[in-house]
Amino acid sequence: MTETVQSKLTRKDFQSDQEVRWCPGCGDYVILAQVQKMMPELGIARENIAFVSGIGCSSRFPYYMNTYGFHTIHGRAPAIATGLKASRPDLQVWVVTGDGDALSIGGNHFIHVLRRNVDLKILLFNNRIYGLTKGQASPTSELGKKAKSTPYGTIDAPFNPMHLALGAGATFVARTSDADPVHMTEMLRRVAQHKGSAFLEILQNCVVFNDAAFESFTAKDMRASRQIYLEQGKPLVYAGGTKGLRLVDGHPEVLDLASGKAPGEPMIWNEQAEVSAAFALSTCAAPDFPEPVGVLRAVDAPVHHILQESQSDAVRKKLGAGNLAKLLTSGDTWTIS
Amino acid sequence: MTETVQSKLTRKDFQSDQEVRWCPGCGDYVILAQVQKMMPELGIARENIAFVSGIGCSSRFPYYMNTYGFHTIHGRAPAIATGLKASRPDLQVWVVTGDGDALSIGGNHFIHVLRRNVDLKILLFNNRIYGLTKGQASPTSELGKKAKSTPYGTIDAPFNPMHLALGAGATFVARTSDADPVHMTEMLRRVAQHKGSAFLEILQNCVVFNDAAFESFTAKDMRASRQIYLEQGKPLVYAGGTKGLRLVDGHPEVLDLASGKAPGEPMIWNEQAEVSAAFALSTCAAPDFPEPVGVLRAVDAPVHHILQESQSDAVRKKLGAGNLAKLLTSGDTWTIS
Amino acid sequence: MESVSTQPHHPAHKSHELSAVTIRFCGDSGDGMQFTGSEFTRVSALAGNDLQTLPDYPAEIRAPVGTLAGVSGFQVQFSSAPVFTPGDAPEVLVAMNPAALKSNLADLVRSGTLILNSGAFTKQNLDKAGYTSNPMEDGSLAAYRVHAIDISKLTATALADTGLSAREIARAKNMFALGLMLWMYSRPMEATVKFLEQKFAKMPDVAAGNVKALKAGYYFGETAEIFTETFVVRAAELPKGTYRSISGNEATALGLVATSELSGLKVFLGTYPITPASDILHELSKHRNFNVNTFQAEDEIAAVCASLGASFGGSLGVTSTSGPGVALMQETISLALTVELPMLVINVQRGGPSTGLPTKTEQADLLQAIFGRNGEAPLPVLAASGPADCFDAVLEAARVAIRHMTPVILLTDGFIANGQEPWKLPEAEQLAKFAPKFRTDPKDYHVYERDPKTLARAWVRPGTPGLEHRIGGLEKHKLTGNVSYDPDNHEEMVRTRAEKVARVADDIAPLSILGPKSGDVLVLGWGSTCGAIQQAVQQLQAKGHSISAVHLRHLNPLPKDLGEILARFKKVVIPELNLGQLQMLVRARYLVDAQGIHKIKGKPFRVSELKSALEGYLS
Amino acid sequence: MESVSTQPHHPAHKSHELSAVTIRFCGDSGDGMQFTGSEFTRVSALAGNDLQTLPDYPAEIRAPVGTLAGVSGFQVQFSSAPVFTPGDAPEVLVAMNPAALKSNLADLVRSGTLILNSGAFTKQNLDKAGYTSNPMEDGSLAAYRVHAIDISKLTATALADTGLSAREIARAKNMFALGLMLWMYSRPMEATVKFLEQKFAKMPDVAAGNVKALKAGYYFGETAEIFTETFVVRAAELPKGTYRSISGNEATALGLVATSELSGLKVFLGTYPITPASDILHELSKHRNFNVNTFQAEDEIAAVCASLGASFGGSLGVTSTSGPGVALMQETISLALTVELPMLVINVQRGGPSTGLPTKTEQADLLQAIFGRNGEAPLPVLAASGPADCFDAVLEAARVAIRHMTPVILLTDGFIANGQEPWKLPEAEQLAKFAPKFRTDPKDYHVYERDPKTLARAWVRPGTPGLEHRIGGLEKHKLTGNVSYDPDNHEEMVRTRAEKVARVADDIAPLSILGPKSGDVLVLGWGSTCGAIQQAVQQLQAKGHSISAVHLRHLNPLPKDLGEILARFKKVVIPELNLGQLQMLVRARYLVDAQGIHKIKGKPFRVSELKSALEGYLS
Ligand SMILES: Cc1ncc(C[n+]2csc(CCOP(=O)(O)OP(=O)(O)O)c2C)c(N)n1
Ligand SMILES: Cc1ncc(C[n+]2csc(CCOP(=O)(O)OP(=O)(O)O)c2C)c(N)n1
Ligand code: SF4
Ligand code: SF4
Ligand SMILES: [Mg+2]
Ligand SMILES: [Mg+2]
Repeated sequence: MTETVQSKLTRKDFQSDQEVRWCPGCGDYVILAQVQKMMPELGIARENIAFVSGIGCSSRFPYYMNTYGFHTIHGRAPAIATGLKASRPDLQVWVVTGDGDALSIGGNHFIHVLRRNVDLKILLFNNRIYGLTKGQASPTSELGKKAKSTPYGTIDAPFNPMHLALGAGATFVARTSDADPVHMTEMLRRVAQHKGSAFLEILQNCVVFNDAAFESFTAKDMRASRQIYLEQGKPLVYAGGTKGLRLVDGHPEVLDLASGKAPGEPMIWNEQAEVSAAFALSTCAAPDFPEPVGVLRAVDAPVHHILQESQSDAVRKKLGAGNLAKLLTSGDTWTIS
Repeated sequence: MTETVQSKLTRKDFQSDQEVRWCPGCGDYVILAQVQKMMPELGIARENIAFVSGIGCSSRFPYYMNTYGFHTIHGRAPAIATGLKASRPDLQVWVVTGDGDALSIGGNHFIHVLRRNVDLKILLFNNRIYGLTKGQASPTSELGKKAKSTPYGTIDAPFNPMHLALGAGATFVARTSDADPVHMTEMLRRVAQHKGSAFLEILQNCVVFNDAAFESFTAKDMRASRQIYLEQGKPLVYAGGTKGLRLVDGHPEVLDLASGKAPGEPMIWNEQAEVSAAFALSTCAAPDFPEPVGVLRAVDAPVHHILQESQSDAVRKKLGAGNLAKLLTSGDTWTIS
Repeated sequence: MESVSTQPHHPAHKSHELSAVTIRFCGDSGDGMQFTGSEFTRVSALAGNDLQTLPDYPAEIRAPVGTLAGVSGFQVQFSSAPVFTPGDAPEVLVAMNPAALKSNLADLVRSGTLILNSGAFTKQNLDKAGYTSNPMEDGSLAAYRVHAIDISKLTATALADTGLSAREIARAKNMFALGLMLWMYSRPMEATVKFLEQKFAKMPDVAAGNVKALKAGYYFGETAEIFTETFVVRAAELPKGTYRSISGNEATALGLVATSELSGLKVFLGTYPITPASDILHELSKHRNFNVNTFQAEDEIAAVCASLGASFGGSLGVTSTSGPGVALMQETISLALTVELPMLVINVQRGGPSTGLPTKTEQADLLQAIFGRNGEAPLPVLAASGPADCFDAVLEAARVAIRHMTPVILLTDGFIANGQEPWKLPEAEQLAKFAPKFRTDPKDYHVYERDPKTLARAWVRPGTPGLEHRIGGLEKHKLTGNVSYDPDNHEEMVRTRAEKVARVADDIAPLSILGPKSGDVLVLGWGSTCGAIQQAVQQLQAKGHSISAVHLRHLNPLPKDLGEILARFKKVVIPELNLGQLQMLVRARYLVDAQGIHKIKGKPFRVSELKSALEGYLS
Repeated sequence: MESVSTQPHHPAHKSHELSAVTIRFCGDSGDGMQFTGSEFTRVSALAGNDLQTLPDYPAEIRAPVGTLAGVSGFQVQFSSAPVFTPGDAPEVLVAMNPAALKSNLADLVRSGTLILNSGAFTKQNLDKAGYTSNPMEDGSLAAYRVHAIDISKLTATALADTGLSAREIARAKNMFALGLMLWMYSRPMEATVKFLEQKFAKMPDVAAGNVKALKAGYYFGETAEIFTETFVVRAAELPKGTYRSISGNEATALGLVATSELSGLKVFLGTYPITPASDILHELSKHRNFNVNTFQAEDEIAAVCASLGASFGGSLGVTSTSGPGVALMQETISLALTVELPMLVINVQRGGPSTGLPTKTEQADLLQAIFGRNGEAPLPVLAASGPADCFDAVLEAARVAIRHMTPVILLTDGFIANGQEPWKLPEAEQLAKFAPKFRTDPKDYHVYERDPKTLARAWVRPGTPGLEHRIGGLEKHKLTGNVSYDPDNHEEMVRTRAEKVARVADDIAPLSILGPKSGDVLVLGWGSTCGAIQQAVQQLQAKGHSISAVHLRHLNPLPKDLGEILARFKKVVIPELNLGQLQMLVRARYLVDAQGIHKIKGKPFRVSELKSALEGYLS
């Protein structure tokens, strides 16, 4: 590996020379800032990091990171990143994508990367709209949403990105929002640390086409009561401890701990448990439930490139290192002299 | 609708004149037979039924059904069927697909059809292998599977199709196997009755490339002890009532009811409950758990073509029936005379 | 071109009559230039001018205010004579900030009029635009008639007491500019006032503010001593009829509505948003009271698949996209042509390759349309030649698809998709119907039995009793449609599919030639270059040159009389916004040494550049 | 062709020496005909014959036993002289059941030898094959030398006491047939015995049974009085060297291994199974002890994307597929060419359009390769001309990709992918290396700065400090690579990309002409038709005709000397397994009235049909 004075890297080192071109007030700025701030902590040289994105406002991200970067085509970033990681396990590979990019056109690659547990750090900027193409409904837009393409409201029920990721077998699933940079930074750290596919849904505000989509629960004064922070080993409580959650026959149930009207024991959160509880928690949604943020799942499982490398090693051990002359003359040969 | 003496339709009426061309002993024969047997029960005229498939051994299915049929391209059947159903809500549309067709190349359409709740009857023939292309690993092949494309074993973890479907928001998910035609017929009936996307995973034996893949739990003498039949309103018990299942903190737990070593109250199965329990049940897999068969989820939710039609109606009510002359001359016009 | 006259209602100023004017409005993306330009256009159209427009907005992302990347422009040529293009170069440039000036000045004709919002020429904005000195002061604009007006401040002053926020006031300055231009071209304000009141009906304050800004601009022109003249561009002598101004994407959507009415079929648009095609979806989705349905799929593959599924169901499946989307659709288009179902694929071309230049125009997807599939996979390819022509082109493409039971690709492009022109409305009742005859008779039905004339197979609607059948992508028996691996059958089917598409040419109307039927140079064109080519050729003809032009609607198959026409000219020149795609087809087919004029700049041809390039081929 | 000689070890029979023989084995899919044919081929190769094979299996599904749809065939021509094709028509047909007879008889030469497994000619099987009377009895085979042998029964009898099941015994009857043929062509049995013992090492009973059947067939030939003659086909006078028999897909995979060794790069094959390309994956995945990696993606889009990702990472990304897969890949290929990274796309062509005829061969994806992308999106296209040539073609394609920093499409087809021929092994040490020079120097690095000769940009491996950079699919500045919407820059980039690909022609070796350098007819070919064309042309030359042939490896760009060569012939004829794709390119480029010979039957050309078609062009 290259000799770099990594400890001296600062946020600035991760800023490219390109002017940032999102709309003023776009949530993407907050995410970019947090990523650039967090990167130096990782102690990884800039040249060993690559950002791969698809197409969308969010996907302009790599241009602004002073690392290796690839702004690819719509929906394909996970597939391109898979090849990059498989051929270069030494790189840390990040994928930046939008709700349309990842879940609409790119849905197949998204689920396959997760099932294979390819070691990618996937940041999904979910603004529940197509930003770049100016305001069509996305697969996370709520049923009935009126958008440019659906003047009478969309008739397509949305995906829950956490559901989909868990259903695909994701080993790491977390959620945060652009309204809470401190929490986001913590989640970014966790993403960077995870071995295998790490999926982070970031609720991101598109000021132009879907302003305030998450405000009802991400606004500073709403967070405590409308969000539940999942924290490893801690009880599932929110609203200043006045409310809690438990699972009954697999389904979440709100506990009213203060008034005692709905008493019970809040569940102790375990992000390393089998997948069902994470799935159950991810069904929680406003207004009946608090919206979950934090780490829903973080389990160790065989990682794609590690399996691949150990398989190659095993084959080499068995067959000996490749020898072209030997290979060509293997099998039935005859000689004419 | 057309005047047909539907009550007189028989199994034979659903057999086309094409010779069936699967390998002798292939599980596909059993499925074809059950579908042809069940169809007359529905009381739907042949001409109002369409089978759409992708590419694969399984996807030859439409050729053998004497209904309207479309053998399309690899992975795209759900998308083509979506257009068919959206433009012809009066038809009953079935999709026949394989594990590669639906979950590999067709994964994106598969999940989107489910989230939209398009009224399609989807039969996934899961043989955990690519049959038609002669034996490569599929997305449901178990980790480590040695197949033609993976002589040293696949390093890709498989999908659980039920997980994926539930994660995508499926309103109906069920499972059966070609080893149990009676149960299959019951499931086919349920599929036909469901309003919205109905997804049935059929464990299907590929005698040539993946023989006996499911035998350990689908074989006649194994079924009772290694499968759990999910039945609406009944307790989750198996092995002749000696074992049961319940959910603890969202996760399934085996109850040993006979010996009393692991006592407890088996859960009462409710296919109409919120999705989490179904998801939890679908994590059950041999050898630690019984394999679930039956209906995992069956809930009523807005159906795509019904939303669409009522939207069209509403627009017509609001704007009046379309009038071309009026439309063309709408907006700012001026006249030169 | 310019003749002095007097205008009774503007006594204080001389009023010149002009036959044609090209104006460009430019400013920051946030300055509302598209809106300003469109409204100016609308008023000109209502005044009876012929016109064409060329919106030119930046990449899809809003760049930081004041930067070069964020400049948005809208050009319109309006005239009392027929107009073929949005004008080569503006004679009037309205620049709302330094960045807009910088990136547009080069296009302004020498001695052209430059209207600058001097209030935006701050140090900061000059820096952002990369100016080291203020062009208003450094003499670099000496060649133009410069009018520096502090539009920002004038607007702010005018709206000071409206109670509008500073931001709202700042946004109203485009109305000041519009007012000024309306005055300058002797236009009434009423239509705009009404429009603003409607648009901001829910925000009466904003409406009033905008109207106030508009009037401030108008009266500023009338009052201030800066401008000594106004202009009049009289109504064009267009053919009699009712007109509206229309963009290509709107015309395409209306063509689809008309298709459904004329064919009696449900039109099902399965599509996925992509620049510059998305507006077709946006427009069509409004008209759900007609027998049309729109479906935003998960991707282009699903979009075209859903439309093929709809066609299988007896509707007309349509999809709209741009080049990268077509790439994804080809496998399904290939299926459509082998199962022989009608379908319409509309490609609004943009700059390529790959993501390329999404907001810019190009004609480089022709060969992709004709050859971009595996195997011998022929299908008809048509192109629209202008914004309004998109309507007719859609009808023609749909007619071909239905009559010949085949998918058809229709090419338009970003230029005509977004550009506007007056459209003489057709009489709805006089549009020819083209309802398909669905087969319902089960007797002797064979899935691939063909009409002896067109070679089209019969279309059967699922739901028809006794005609249950199966189709698919494997090669099929020439009569029964059952899967067939027979070698001779395959060759026959390949040749039959080719012949079927070739026979589309049987119905193509004879080509019309602009100019003499033989001569030195034939200019052959297709698609959106029509206006520029025709104007250039007419100008050269007026100079006495032996030059004619033919414009193609049908690119595959080529019209039957084309070869014979080509042979009557000494030289064939093919201008294209690509590196020579039609040129290659013509050379291969007719062995004619056709030459090309190529421009690949994301912009349409200018008449002047075409003219000078063509002059090179004239003795 | 036939000369009588005596063979010492077969005293009982006359032994004729033949220069070339074409045999076809055919039977039910379950009869093991591919295995039988391959083994016969292997033994012939070991005996030093030159040869080519043509497997012909049915669609991918196993049809019910005994039906026409289930017939599988394997043809091999082996010879003491150079062999260019698998033979036009078999002189010997081994038919294991009525269906096989029915679907293959038409190909057998008149007076050819017909060996029938009479035991399979039951009423039921005759019915399944659609025979109304038994051809063995109704005189319909009178034109042939028929040998009806109850192979089923003879095998059953021979293996009666082996303890094998009835099914295992039935399956061994192909070994009886093989034994008989080995005897007939004076081949030793040892190699086959050894092979069977290895193959069934884990089932010694089965091995022994198969060996027994083999010997039974062999000794039946020797003993029975049915056959009066055996034949000898001597070793061919091939160039000195070590040989092995190889199929095109195997050679492709070995070419990829060699690419990795010669370039020093990791070869990353991202692919998705598809007939007839899957075997490339199957073969390459065995060689993981080399610096190669295989990845079965979720679809073709992901396959090509992963390989592009690998190329971005500094490996050589490769993908293998067939036409429908290429259709899905074009959007990503377009990205690859605009970011200018090397990548190899291998298209093993099959019958189209759409799903078409997956197991049959065709050359109809050439224009898809060259033109099938949106925008002006040029890339080099190469083709392999035979099974063994796939190895060289892969090396050449990889060399071009790396040297010119571009994706390259390599075309092979089902015929050469599955067909086998002897391959004179190259000396591994003498293969030229072509390691890329990755840039590591950060000084003055500009992402799109170009090598002045090739116009290739520098390749930078992520991980290199100081060279961090971003690339993407939007149009980019010609030097910095930053996103650029500048019109002139776009045109320059479009032209530069075209010129870069055109310059690949600078390195193409001069074309070699088979025959005189000028004359009446030039036959121009590409791809898998090479053998048939060369043989046909040589035969016509031997008859004294003025005819020559040129075969192209490079289809885009075309070699620089091609135009000049074409001009030296009165007529140019282009035989293709399509409707005239190279023909169109040649006509457009050189304005030569090139004619075409077209066959679209899912089968390669026969020498005889080519010859007679070419005769039509000779005076
Ligand atoms: C093949 C293809 N289809 C469509 C497009 C147009 N397109 C670009 S981005 C986008 C969606 C953007 O939405 P999202 O992924 O949510 O990103 P956001 O802009 O909201 O960050 C679309 C449809 C494209 N570039 N390529
Ligand atoms: C675009 C495309 N890619 C690949 C193929 C080849 N192909 C046909 S079927 C198939 C997989 C079949 O597996 P599955 O869906 O599990 O069906 P099964 O044959 O097992 O029933 C593949 C890879 C194809 N026909 N088209
Ligand atoms: S359109 Fe929305 S998502 Fe895109 S940059 Fe603007 S605010 Fe951000
Ligand atoms: S290959 Fe397998 S799945 Fe296909 S027909 Fe044969 S047994 Fe059935
Ligand atoms: Mg979005
Ligand atoms: Mg399968």
